[in-house]
Amino acid sequence: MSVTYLDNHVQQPITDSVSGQMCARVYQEVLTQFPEDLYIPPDALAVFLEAFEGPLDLLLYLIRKQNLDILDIPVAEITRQYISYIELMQYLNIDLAGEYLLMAALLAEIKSRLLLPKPAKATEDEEDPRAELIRRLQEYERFKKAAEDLAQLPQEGRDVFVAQSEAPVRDLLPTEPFVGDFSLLLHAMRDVMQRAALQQSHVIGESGLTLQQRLQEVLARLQTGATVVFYELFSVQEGRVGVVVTFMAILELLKQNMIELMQASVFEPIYVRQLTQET
Amino acid sequence: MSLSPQLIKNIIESAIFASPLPLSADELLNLFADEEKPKRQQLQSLIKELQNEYASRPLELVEIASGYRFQVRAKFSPWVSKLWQDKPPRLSRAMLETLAIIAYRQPVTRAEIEAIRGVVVSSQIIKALFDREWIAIVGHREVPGRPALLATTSQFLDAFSLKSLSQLPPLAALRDLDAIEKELDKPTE
Amino acid sequence: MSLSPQLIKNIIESAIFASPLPLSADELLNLFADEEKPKRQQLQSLIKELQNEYASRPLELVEIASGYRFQVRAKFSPWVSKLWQDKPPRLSRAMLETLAIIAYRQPVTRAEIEAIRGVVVSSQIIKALFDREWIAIVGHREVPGRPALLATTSQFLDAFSLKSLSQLPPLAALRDLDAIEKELDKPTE
Repeated sequence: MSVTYLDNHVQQPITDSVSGQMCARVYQEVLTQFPEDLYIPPDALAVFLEAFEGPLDLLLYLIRKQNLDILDIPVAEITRQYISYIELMQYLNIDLAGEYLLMAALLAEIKSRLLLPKPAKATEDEEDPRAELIRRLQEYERFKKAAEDLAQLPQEGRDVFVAQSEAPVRDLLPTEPFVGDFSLLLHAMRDVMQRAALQQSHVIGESGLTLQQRLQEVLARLQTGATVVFYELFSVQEGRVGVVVTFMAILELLKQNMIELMQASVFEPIYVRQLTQET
Repeated sequence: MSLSPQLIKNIIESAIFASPLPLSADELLNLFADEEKPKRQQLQSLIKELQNEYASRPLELVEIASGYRFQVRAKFSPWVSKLWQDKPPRLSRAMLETLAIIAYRQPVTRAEIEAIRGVVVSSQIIKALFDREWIAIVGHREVPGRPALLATTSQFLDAFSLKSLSQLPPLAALRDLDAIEKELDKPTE
Repeated sequence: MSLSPQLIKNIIESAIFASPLPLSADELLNLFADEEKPKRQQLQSLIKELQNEYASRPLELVEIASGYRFQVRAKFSPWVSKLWQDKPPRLSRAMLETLAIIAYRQPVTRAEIEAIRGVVVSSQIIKALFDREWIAIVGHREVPGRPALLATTSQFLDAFSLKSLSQLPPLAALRDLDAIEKELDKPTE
């Protein structure tokens, strides 16, 4: 599936040139040195690279593009193409994952070993240098196919919708005296806040987040005479607006001499306390 | 292209079952493209038909304030309620969240709870909280409609073993719930 | 006192609809008191009957990895999916490949996944799979570092409507290495 996709996007800019007369142009600059048969706009190349899941994926693409079987890869040719891509990408300063370079080195090694004259009688345990690469390519290709198959399966929430009904009313009504699990309540509130943070923060911000209200809330928090760490008065979940309103409320309360701020020394936590008004 | 009444009915049935919340007539109509959309009257009569089809089944298609939903008939509650036996009695997530918001934000209107939760608060949940006497109406917000202001009661504090509301941990601390739970596990005098 | 087959069938139907998660045969049997409990075989045949009764409805009663659930027939998905404004995010190729390797090769370490894919598996992908509860740690490989062994969960099977791992599409066969060697011996180019 991705191969066809890539073909649409990439095949076009890759212009085969048997004659070798065509040069690669990059940012209007004419490259005569390398790669001889590639002209890919840099943007397309970036897209191209992103479309691959790694060096094995890129190699598979190069092989499939030429309708070749994995089992008889012309190593020399594929290596040349692969390295052309890598060099061009490096030339364009495209951030290249280390694995791509590792593969280039491996290909170069295989190529050089194939060039060496074969001993008349190959020893049994000397494997063809291509074998390991072919094994890895095959292994990767079957999981690439498996991933495509997986994507075709019906997916809950996309193709499959679960049918549910509400429990009988009776179950929602009180039956016996109940001792609540406090931590359940806290978890519920945390979930609410996390969702609120995901949603646009103006849900809370716009609906009745007034300075007056926040003044009272801050005071209520301090009412018991407790000393509270400064940052605890803020709820990040309320978003920027919430934090700003709380901060304004604290400033206002300071101005009115209703609270005081304390700090033992620089970088120590700041504490907030209500100033008791003797009557 | 207009759809056959049977197909429309099937879609309505599917959607009410698939939706986590009751669906209103408007929401049901919104599922259809303009040219497929049934008339409101047709929708009503198809829903009637569906209700009849379910007459002999253990579920019923009921209409509540916020729309239509399927509900298991009360008759089967003795068995179905065992689904939640391990954690009795069942407090739904929606109920807990609603209660938590009332506890932290009180006094608060239903619309404000809905704004925070991002979903509609069902009347059943509010009713169940009233039935347990965990919440009470403490006034009305002076805005159009004068919505009721909800707050928690002393029965709520009792049920959750709290001495006062000030024992609720600050909201900011909720992010570190594990630490709080450790605190809660400590023996208290 | 034993219950009538019709009542048992109604209870099964109600429970499967009311439960937020699929219900296994065991879980269904647990709804009944000892003296009411149907035989497992009777349960199976009642479920069959239910499946037939729903043949003409837009819902189907299906069995997946963790039990039975009702779901909307695929035919109605185009309308039902409109209930949600946001389409579920597409699963990335990297995520699907990682998931496929875990599903077919389980239990498997992260390093083994990376060896097959030829690239580092990002922590984000692993975390996303954990968040969906599609994978779990089922042990540790007894090698230096004791890397976690990853496997898929029943939630993974449920999410893809599979009853068991054996229902996964077959993995393409590997041509054995002897054949490969023979091919390689042939003069190329």
